Parts: sequence; structure tokens; C-alpha cells
Amino acid sequence: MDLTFTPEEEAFRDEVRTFLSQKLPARLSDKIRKSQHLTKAEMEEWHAILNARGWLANHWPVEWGGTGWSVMQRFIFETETALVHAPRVLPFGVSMIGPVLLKYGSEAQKRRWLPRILDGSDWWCQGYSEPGAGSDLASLKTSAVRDGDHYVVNGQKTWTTLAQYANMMFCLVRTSTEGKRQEGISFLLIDMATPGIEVRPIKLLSGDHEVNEVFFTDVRVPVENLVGEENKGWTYAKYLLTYERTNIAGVGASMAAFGELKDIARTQRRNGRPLSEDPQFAARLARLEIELENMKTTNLRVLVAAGAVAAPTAESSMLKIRGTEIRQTIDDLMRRAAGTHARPWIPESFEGGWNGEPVGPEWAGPVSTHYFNDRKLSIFGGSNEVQREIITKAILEL
Amino acid sequence: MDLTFTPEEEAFRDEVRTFLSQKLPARLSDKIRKSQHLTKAEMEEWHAILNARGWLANHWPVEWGGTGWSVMQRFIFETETALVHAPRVLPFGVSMIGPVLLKYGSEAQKRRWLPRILDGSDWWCQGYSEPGAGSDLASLKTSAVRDGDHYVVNGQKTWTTLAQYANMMFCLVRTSTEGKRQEGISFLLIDMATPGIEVRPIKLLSGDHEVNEVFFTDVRVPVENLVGEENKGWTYAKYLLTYERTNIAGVGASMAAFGELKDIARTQRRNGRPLSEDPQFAARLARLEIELENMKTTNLRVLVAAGAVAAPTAESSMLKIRGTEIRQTIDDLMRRAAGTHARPWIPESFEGGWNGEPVGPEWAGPVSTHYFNDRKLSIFGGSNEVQREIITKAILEL
Amino acid sequence: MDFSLGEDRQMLADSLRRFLADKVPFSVRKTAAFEGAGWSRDIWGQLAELGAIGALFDEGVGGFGGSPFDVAVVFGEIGRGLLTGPWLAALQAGQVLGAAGRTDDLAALIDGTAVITYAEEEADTWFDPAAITTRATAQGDRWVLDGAKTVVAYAGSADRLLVVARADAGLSTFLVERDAPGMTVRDYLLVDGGSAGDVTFAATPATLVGEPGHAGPVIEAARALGLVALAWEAVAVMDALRDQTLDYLRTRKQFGIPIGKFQALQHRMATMALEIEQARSAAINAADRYIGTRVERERAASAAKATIGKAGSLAAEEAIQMHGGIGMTWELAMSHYAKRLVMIGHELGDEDHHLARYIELGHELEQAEA
Amino acid sequence: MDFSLGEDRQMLADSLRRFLADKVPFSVRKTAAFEGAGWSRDIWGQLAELGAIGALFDEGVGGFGGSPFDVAVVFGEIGRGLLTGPWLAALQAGQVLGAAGRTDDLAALIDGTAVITYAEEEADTWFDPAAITTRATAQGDRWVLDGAKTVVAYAGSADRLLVVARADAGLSTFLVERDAPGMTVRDYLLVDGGSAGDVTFAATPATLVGEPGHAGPVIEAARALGLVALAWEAVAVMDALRDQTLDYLRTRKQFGIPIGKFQALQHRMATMALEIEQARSAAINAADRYIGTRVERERAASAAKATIGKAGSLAAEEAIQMHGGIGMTWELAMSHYAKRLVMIGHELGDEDHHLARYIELGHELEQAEA
Repeated sequence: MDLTFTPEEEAFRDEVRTFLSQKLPARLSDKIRKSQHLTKAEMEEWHAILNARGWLANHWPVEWGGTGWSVMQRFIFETETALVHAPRVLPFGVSMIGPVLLKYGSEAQKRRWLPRILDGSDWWCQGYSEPGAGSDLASLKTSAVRDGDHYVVNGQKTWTTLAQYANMMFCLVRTSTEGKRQEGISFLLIDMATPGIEVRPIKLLSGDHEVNEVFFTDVRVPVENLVGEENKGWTYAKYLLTYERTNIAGVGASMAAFGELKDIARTQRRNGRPLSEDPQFAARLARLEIELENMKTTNLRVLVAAGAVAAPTAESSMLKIRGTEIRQTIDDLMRRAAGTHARPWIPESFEGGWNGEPVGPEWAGPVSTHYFNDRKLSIFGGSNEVQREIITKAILEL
Repeated sequence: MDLTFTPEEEAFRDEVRTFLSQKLPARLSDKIRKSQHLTKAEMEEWHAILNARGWLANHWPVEWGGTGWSVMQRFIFETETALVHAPRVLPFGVSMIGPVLLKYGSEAQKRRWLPRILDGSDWWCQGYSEPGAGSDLASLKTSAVRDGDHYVVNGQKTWTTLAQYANMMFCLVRTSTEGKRQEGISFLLIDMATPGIEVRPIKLLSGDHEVNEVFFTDVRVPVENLVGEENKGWTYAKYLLTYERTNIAGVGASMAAFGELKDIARTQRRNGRPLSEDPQFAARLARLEIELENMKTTNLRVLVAAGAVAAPTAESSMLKIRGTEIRQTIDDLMRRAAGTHARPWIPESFEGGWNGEPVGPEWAGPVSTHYFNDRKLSIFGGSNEVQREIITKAILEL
Repeated sequence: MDFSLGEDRQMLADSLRRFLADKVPFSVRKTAAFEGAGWSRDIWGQLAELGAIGALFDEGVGGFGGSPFDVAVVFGEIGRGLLTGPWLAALQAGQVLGAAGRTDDLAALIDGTAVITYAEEEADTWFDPAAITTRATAQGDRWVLDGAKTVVAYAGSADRLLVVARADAGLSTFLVERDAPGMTVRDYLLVDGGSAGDVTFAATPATLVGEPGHAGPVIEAARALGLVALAWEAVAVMDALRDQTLDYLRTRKQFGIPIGKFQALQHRMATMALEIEQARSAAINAADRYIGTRVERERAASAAKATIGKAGSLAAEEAIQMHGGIGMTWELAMSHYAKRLVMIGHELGDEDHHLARYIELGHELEQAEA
Repeated sequence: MDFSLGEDRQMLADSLRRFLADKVPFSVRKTAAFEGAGWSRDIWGQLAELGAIGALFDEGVGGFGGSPFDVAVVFGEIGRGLLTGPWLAALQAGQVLGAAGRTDDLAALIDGTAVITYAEEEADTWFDPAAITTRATAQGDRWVLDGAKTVVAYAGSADRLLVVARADAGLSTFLVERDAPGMTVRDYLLVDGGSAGDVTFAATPATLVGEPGHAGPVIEAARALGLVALAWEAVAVMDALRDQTLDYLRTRKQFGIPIGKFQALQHRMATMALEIEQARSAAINAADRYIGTRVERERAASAAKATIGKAGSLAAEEAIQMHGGIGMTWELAMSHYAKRLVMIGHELGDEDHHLARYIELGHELEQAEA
């Protein structure tokens, strides 16, 4: 039993910290801390900074521009970046299509697409969910019909995160209706500029625009954009869903957010004393802190057990459930801490450059939108119900 | 909207209170308050006192010795008796087999058995559950084979409450294995003195002996002890399960127990102040009190909606779930209030006449056995899972 | 014992429900709630004609209702229709006006000609009137106010403000005209629709309402009635969430069957339904005990707010979760019901505030009994 | 980072596990736990030979372990086997003896020849040593004790008692022989098996252990290690409950299928499994932080106790509920695991006590950092 970092890991952590203190623009971290929206350019800026250091796709093989980091190094990196409110690395290119191409793509596909992920030439989005196929992904209907050296795609995707910025989509399509539903699915790379694609925004209950519907009408996709074999897409899709979950609990981000919450509870006064001394709030805060401390260790245990191979484990379903619950509880306490000042809604204030006067304490401005927006955490990316099903089968063997 | 009792109901409540103050032996209520076990004779004593007043089978028709009370009168009676720690009326005769005979019994059966319930000649027990058939009652296997003017019964019943005191059992038996499982069940009245019956105690985790296994080996039961028609027993069994649920939430008993808990919290000191001023305990207590106040009204709403007919309603499943949860929470806080003194276990002290010195405060003696014993509340009598199924189908229509 | 609303109230409920269903379908509501000042004065006027405002007040002061169960009916329908507008503020302001015998002002409120909002909360009061710092100073037979109020309902579109301020004699109430000199209003929308504003006073002329220094018990009672109103509104919102979620569970299919057939969701829905029934009982209790001793009234009001706070979070979060992605969208009415429910938790004190208050009042009760 | 026990500890764990499985199957345990003094001194002696007691103490004082993870291993196996006996008391008493350099007494404890229990709690102390009232009076170079201790583990079958008492100089620790004059012991069984006793002292001769007035920090540290022990025991009990419940869910059929196929139960089991993993992490943290500053050590210990209190209630209640009727029976091992788990909640301070303490220590930490 040893819960300390090795000297090498300590040195690595210092290296990450130094890098962050030198290279992370305060302009960006300020926005993150204030829950303001990053622009497309700002997200790309951070990717470029990481790529310049060679740390963007840190879990890729070294020969393709990865780092060769251990699981523990990746955990340290993710935690340290979150703690200083660095933007998160968008997963669509680096953590989703990248690993699929690395494992299943042709040599030509790797050479063509992987460098463009690193240098920011492509912004990928994920074409998985459809209106009738959420948790039941295999029931998807968007069709691709072979026509000479093209596929002709018709149908609709939904919940497509940041599709408004994307120029490429990796997309599950149905190429056969025979046999089991899973056996007729293929994995296509689609240029979003192709005629026949329309992206429509979906406004979230919080007022945010993050996700979209994407409609396909006779969209012609070159056959060379098929990944792997026709009708084998399900295998690649599943690989993507279970890959790269070292950060699934979001412990670093929760630690950072909890730190903010604790500061607020110390300074915000209620009934003449700090909120942190209100018995019920103090108890909520303490239970949350204990849960988070436990989660940190649970997360590390799973990582160490997974070892150098970073094998996806069913245990990550536990991390997903409790990790999102913790984050949602932080949001919940933030909103409770704001009292009546959780009610005003000034969407302009969520954008950079807003110079208005806040209503109530500045931190209170985004608490409610944040609370509502983060309800998505337990829904998207495999709902917590789906995670419980995974635990049931893989761990409990029921 | 009017949450007050009518003058007639007020007068009735006073009448019940007067009766209780005059007729309830302090010897019995003291034992109930101290969570001591009543002897068989003591339970019979209380039945006789009620019967002398004509209040034992208060929901039976007047012509068979009932009272003609309204649902509200019965609620008042049940609440008032619980509040002064009167013994509960055992349901097996009065509320279980009685109503079945009233609805489905022959005239001869009514004349024979009903008076014996009232005068205490018979102590009934319920032969429903079997080792393989709990919530799935219809899968029962105990068989009854017709042989002349007798049925010959073989098999086993379990969880038979107070069978150690009973001289009669109403019993579900399988008389046919054809058709649907429910269609081969019959309803028999069995004299416990018949050769071939063996009663074995089941010791509960709390150490209490309340339930039993009952084994039948070639037990001969006269054909006239069949209730209704052969193979129609399922109908009668279901009627019994849904009948007479005005007291299913146990609000009166919970009010009485909560009163005790509140007194304890006021007097028991922890860290130099009363437990009722410990912030976390006070919060637990307040949440419980609010829940109980809400439950009182929910219970009354269901009763008033049910009206004079006392129709069983699916809403009583809600009462069962929350009522038992409240009672279990009271038990839980009692044990927490006792701290280290929840640990000693002196079974002798649960019997009347024990003159030993208690360890810690006297009330602390039975808190843990009570807590463990009352886990049964959410299991027996239709588990809370079964109640949720009923809500799902009958109220939610899912 | 009778848990029906009674014929008159049922008629009022039916007429409000029909009106809102016809005139304020959800698409209209949603637009109104997030544009301009976040409400429709036109609808307000029509509801005034239907008696919705008058029902909040006693006949003795010019209303035609005023029992807590009348308030319950109106706010139940507001909740069901998810209507925005200064309903709660009008209820509290009107109670204060009525208690002071200002029947002319109240008449204008009731017939819809004057919108009078209610300004009690300040940035640091946290629903404790003892912490109010806005000053009222007598200048001859006139009064002026200095100070600031926060999140005042519809401050920008009200005609007058009923303001709670501290005079030398203690807490007092005042009417301030919307265009009074020295007053600034900064308006903003609210998360769940509608609007509010931060208001500042600098030597702002004000008209005293009632006796100076005697406002404490009046505003406490008005708040208790406000809590009854919010409790009934919340229960109606929860009913809507439950029904919308059940509809969704019955129709939405995954793996070829309606997701309502999944037992884990069924059991969670059963729990949600049970919590809603308990919340309804709490709302009934709060209305019933309003006519009682102060401690009974306040205890039941705090019990109701603590109950709907807890049940409301559960119902809102479960409704969104069970809807999945679609539950996250602005498009769906459900998500707005969920937002309203959570935001009710932030009005007039939250769950923890009222649990603490319930405990405190319990100690008072015991001391009184001892 | 390494979450394995390491080779030596794994060997110890394996040998204890084999011994308990062979020599103390559940039927033997159950009989021993509820007869006589509720434990078997014979088994105790054999386990002492296997090194189970020595593993609790540092080599410097004659043990062959003493790290919090050694303690963890021993108590994990005790939990798994649901073993009764004065383990926790020996751990706490031994820590005090070790700190005072009483290696002879400790040696007798370690080799099993002397059973030394630990008497700190009084009827009104509620786990707060500051409230201890048992008096220690110096008479020349001798000491006598006056007062009473409650629920002292195995008081009736111990050879000696390590007693915490208040001298003029402050809290001090003493050894008292079982047959010392003026001492009475009233023995009783415990709800989860085993026994304890109420002890009174009247001018009872006692031997001072350590310096008078310096016991505070020593008994606090001993308690923190006791909390580590209980946390690991509780996690092992929870593991057993989970596995027993999973077995039952897989085999028990209703409506023709194993009840483990019912989704509502599956999702609840997933939650229970998750809570247990979090509790395991809390137990690991408590052991890890034991070697740290006082505040770190005490915070992690209280966090662990609060965690296992909450998770323990859930695991015990869910295990019983999912077993249904059979889960209510004395016959089934499961019900005894459930009882042990709930009763661990009553040892060394409950969930609420440790949550409050965690909050208090947090304030201390902030003041120290500020």
C-alpha cells in the first residue's frame, strides 16, 4: 500500500504545473472559472498550445504524435489542468476518432487524418445518436447506399455536440438491414461541407447552444472514407465508447469546482455567519468533500488496476456514476449557496467581454444555468442507467 | 376543504378515550411502551376487553357483531388505541378470515366460526407463504387431495405468524395442477390439532420468536372446511390481501413512537446539550416529524376518498411504503439516540416481570432488537417492492 | 373531514384552467416568459376580470375570497399553466395593504388597473426581516427611503412598489410610485422566465402603509400565505412533471419496448409519485394551519416549504433524467416546468432555511407549552 | 502508487483466512458469539500464535507489524469471519501500553497469555474524553480509582483493564487487575454477539501507565487507529453482505426467474456495490493518513467512520430487504453480518458524531492554514 507519487511522477507533476503556469492564458482560465463560454477560436488556441508541447493527444502512440505517458501520468495531467481551470481537450478528434483510426483505420486514413487532428485542421463531431436511438444505439436508421465509388447518406443525427464548429463527422450509418441490427452498421467519415448536410441548433433548457441536429439528404461520401469493413461499424463504435476513460470521473474538475464552492461558503454570509457554519450547509459540504476524497482514491485504484494498458474496465461505470453525481452535487450546492441570487438570468454575462454589473455576488451569475446544463452529465455519454446495466452484467454478474 | 373532525367524530373520539382510560390495563400498555413481549393470555385479555364493549371486530357488519363504524371512526379508534400504547388487535381472525367468511363462507361456516373469533375460542393463523412462494404466492405447492369426505393435505407453510398459539389455520392449498397456476388453489380451514401437523419456530435475527414453519403430513381436513368452491381459493386469497387497510400506514403507532422519541431527544444529553439540539440529530428529527405530519394527511385523504365503503385502493400501497419507512426511521433514530447503549442485548428484559437493572437509560434496552425486528415491516404483508409494482400498474399505468 | 375544494373554488379553478388552456398555450407562455419583461399584462388583466386576483383577498377588504384555500386554487392553476407574472408579489403586497385598510390601493390591484409589487429582500437579508437595512426617514408628515432591494419581482413593469423598510420605530411598510424621484430599477430576466429587478432608493418619497414599526407580524403572515401559494404552485408543477414523464415513458421505446416497462424506472416513478402526494399533503396542511396560532401557522408553512424543496428537487431531476436527452431541451415544456420547480426553491427561503426554522419554532412551541 | 497489501501482509491475511475458514466456520462462530462470554479464548490463543495480535503492534514495542495497513489486514479478516473477541479493545489498550513503554504487559497481550481490555467510555461521555469523570487519586506512590465505565468490551473475561481516568494532572491511563478490590463488573451479551460489561470502581487500586495528565494525545491516536480497524472490518462485512446477497439473487427464483433478473434490484445492487467501493477507499485513506499530522489523521478517521456509517446502514438494510423473509432469520449468516455492520456504527462514535467532528477539524485546519 502506497498512495504517494513516485519521485518521477512528482517531477512530472511539477513539469505540468510549470507548463500550465507559463502557457495557459489567464484569459482562458478566467472564462472557465466564471463559467463563461469559450469561442471556437479559444478552444483551438488551447489545442494549439498543447500540440506545440506535444501533449495534445497524450494517449496516442509516440510514432503518431502521442506521449507514451503512463496511466498515472495522464491522470496527473488531467487533474492538474483541471485544477487551474484550463479548458478541457475536446474529445471528438483526439480521444474518439483518433483511437478508432489508430486501431481500425487504413494506413492511408491514418496518414491523412491523424496529423490534421493534431494541427487543428479538422474539427470532428460524433454522428452516433438519432432521434429514435439513444441508449439503444443499434436501432439507428440513417442509411448509406453504395452508388459507384460513393455512399449516398440519408437520415438524421441528433445531440451532435459542437457540430456547429465541425468540418468533419465520424458517423454510424446503416448499410444493411439483414441479420442482427448490429451487423448492418458501417463507420463513415463525412465532410460537413458536402452538399445535402444541414446543421440545426438544439437549444438546451439552460439556454446554451452546445448540441445540434444534423440532417442528411442524398449526401455523397467517397468510399475511401469508410473505416474498416462495411457492416462492421458496430465493433469500432463500441471500441470508441469504452476507450479512454481515465478521466471519466472528472475528479480534477470536481476538485477545482469544490475548491471554489468552499471558498464561497467561507465568505458568503447567511444569517450573520458564514455559510460554512450553517449546520445543514456545513453537513452537505462535509458529505460532499468526503465523497470526493473517497472518489479520488477509488479513481486511483481503478487506474492502477488497469495498469499501463489503460484497458477499459467495467469499474469505469462506477466512476462515471459517482463522478457525475459528485459534480452535480457541487452544482446543486453552488445554486443553494446563491439563495435568491440564483434566479436572475443574464445570458450576455456568460460570454467573454461582458462588462455589466453582476446581480448579487459575481459567482452567483451562472450557478443555475450550470446546474441545469450539468444535468446532461448523467444522461449523455452513456446515461447513468446504462452504466448501472453495465455494472449489473460485468461486475455483479446478475 | 375541512380537516377537522365533525362534532360526532369528536364525541366518538372522547368515547374511545374514556373507554381506554377506564379499560386498558396499565400492565399491558406499560409492556407495549417498553417493547416487552405480550404473553398469549395478555393478548387474549385485550381481545376480551374489546369484545365486551362490542368493538373487537369493528369493521364487521352489525348483524355479525360488528359496529357499523365509518372509515373515519375506525381511523380514530386505531389512532387513539395506538397513542396510549394499547396492544394491537391481532388481524388473523378479525381482519383476515372473518371478512373472507363473511363474503365467501357458507351460512353454516359463518355461524360456526365467526362467534368463536369474537369470544376468543379460536386463535387463527395464516397459511399462505411457502418456502418457494413468497411474493409469488401463486406458485404454492402444498397439496390437498380429495379422499371421501376429507382432503388430505401434504406440504409446508412458512412465516406463519404466532402459529405457536393458534388452534386454527386458514390455508391455501393446491387442489389442481391443471390450467393457470391461480386456478388450482383452494381455501381450507384446518384444525391445528389434527394429526400430522408440526409447528417449528423460526428465530428472527433479533432473537424474537414470532413466526413459524408448519409442516403437513397426510393431514385429514373435513370437506365442510372448504371455503367457497374448490379451485377458487385464489379469489378469496386476494380479497383478504386487499381488505381492511385503513390502518396500513400505522400512523397512530408511529405517532406514539415518535412522541417517545421526541421525549428521549429532549432529555438524553450528548456533548453537554440535549440531543434535540444536536444539529444533525435535530434535522433528522424534524424531517421525520414533517414526513409523519404529511403522512397523517395523506392517510386521511385516502380514507376520505375511499368513503364509507372502505374499498381497498391502490393508494394504500403508497401508505404501506411510506408508513413502514417512517416507522423504520423512528426505530433508526431511537437506536442512534442510544449511542453505545444500543449494543447490550438482554433478552430477559423484553419479558414482563424482569426486575434487572437496565444498562444505560431504560428505553435503550430494546432499541436495537426493535430496529432489526421492524425490518420485517417492509418485507412481510406484501413487500415494499410488491407495493411499488402495484403502484406502477394501478396508479401510474406503466 | 373534506378534502374537496368545494363548489365555488372548483368553479374558479375550472374557469382559470379553461382560460389558460385556451389563451395561454405553452408556446405563448414560453415566448411571453422570456421576452420583454417576461409576462403579459394583457393576460393579467383578463385574469383579473375572471377574479383570479380578487380571490386572493378577503371580502372585508374588497376581495372575494382570501381563504388560504382560495389562494391555493389560484396558485395551483398558475403552476399548472406555468404562468409568469407578479402573482406572489401581488399576494404579499395586497395582504399588507389589506391589513392596513388601504382598500383603494387594493381595489386597483384586484381589478388589474395597478400592478403593485413587493420589495422586502435585500442582498444580505436571506429572508430574515431583522436584517433589513433600507431606511425610512420621516420628514414632517412625509417619508423618504434610502437603501436597496434585490430581485424584486417585476420591478421594472410594476406601477407601484410595496416596500419594507426600517424606521426609527421599527419595520414599516411603504408605497412607492414607479416614477418616484431617487429610485433606480435595474431589470433582468429570470432563469425560469419572468423578470425581476434590483431597486435603489435615494431620498425617495414614499407613502406610509399602516403604523410605523408594526409591520413585523403583518409581513410574516403575508410571507406564510406566500409559502402556502408557492407550495400549491409547486405541487401543480410536480403533477405536470409526473404526467409528462409518464406520457413519455409510455410512448418512448428503446430496445423495442416502451421505456416505462423498465422496472428500475417504474420503481423510481412510484417513489416520485409518493413524494408528490406527501408534498400535496404538506401544502394542504400549510393552508389548513394558516388559520391557527402563529407558531402553528409558521411551522406548517416551513414544513411545506421544506417538503416541496426536497420533493421538488427530486421531481425536477428525475423528470429530466427519465426523459434523457430530450429532457435537456428548451423546446420541451417539461424542462421549463423543471426549471420553475427548482427556482421555487429559491423563493421565500430554501429547504434548509425552512428546516432550521421549523426546528427553531419547535423549540418555541415547547417552551410555550412548558 | 500501489494498492496491493504487499507480500507479507497478504501472507498474514491468507493464513488468518484459512484458519478462520477451517476452525471457525459460521456455525461455530454463531454458537460462540451468543454463549457464555460470547467469544472463544481458545481461538484467541491460536490466532495469537498465528501473529494476529502481534501484527497490531510495532516492532519497537515487541510486535511484528503495527502499520495501519497491518491493522487493516487483521480487522479485515475478523470482519470476513465475523469473529467476536476483544480485538478492538486489545488494539487500543496495546497502543497505550506501547506508547508508555510497558513492553512486558504488551508482550503478554501479544502472545495471548493476558487479555487486556480497554475502558474509556462512560454513560455520559459520548466519545468525548473531556467528559470523563472517573477519578484517579494518588495515595503515596499508589493510585486508586473511583467511578464507572460502561459497555467495556469483554470486561467479564479480561485479565486486566486499561482504564482512562482523570487525575489532578489531567487524563491518565491505568492498569487494573480483574480481581482488584472495589471493582464490580456486570456482564451482558451484545446484540451482534460477544459481550461487554459495566464496571464500577470504588477505591480500586490501579497501576499508572505513562505520565499522569499526558494521556489525551495517546488515547486520541489509539482511537484513530481503532477507527481504521473498524473501517476495514466494516468493509469486509459489507463485501460479505454483497456477495451473499448476489448469491441469493442469482439462485432465488420468483415468477419462474431468478430475482436477480429484476432490474429494480439490479440497479439497487449496483448502488450498493458502488457505496462499498467508496467505503473501501475511505478505509484506505484513513490508514494512509494515520501517518500524518494530527488533523489529517483525525479528519481521515472521521471521514471513514462517517462513510462506513452511511454505507453500512444502506448495505445492511438492503441486504436484508433483498433477501426478504429469509433475511430476517437468525439461521442465516447474512443477518448476523448485517447486525455486526449496524453495531459497528455504535462503536467509537456514530456517523453524525464523526461528520460533526470532520466539520470541526476542518475549521481547525483552516485556522491553522490562515
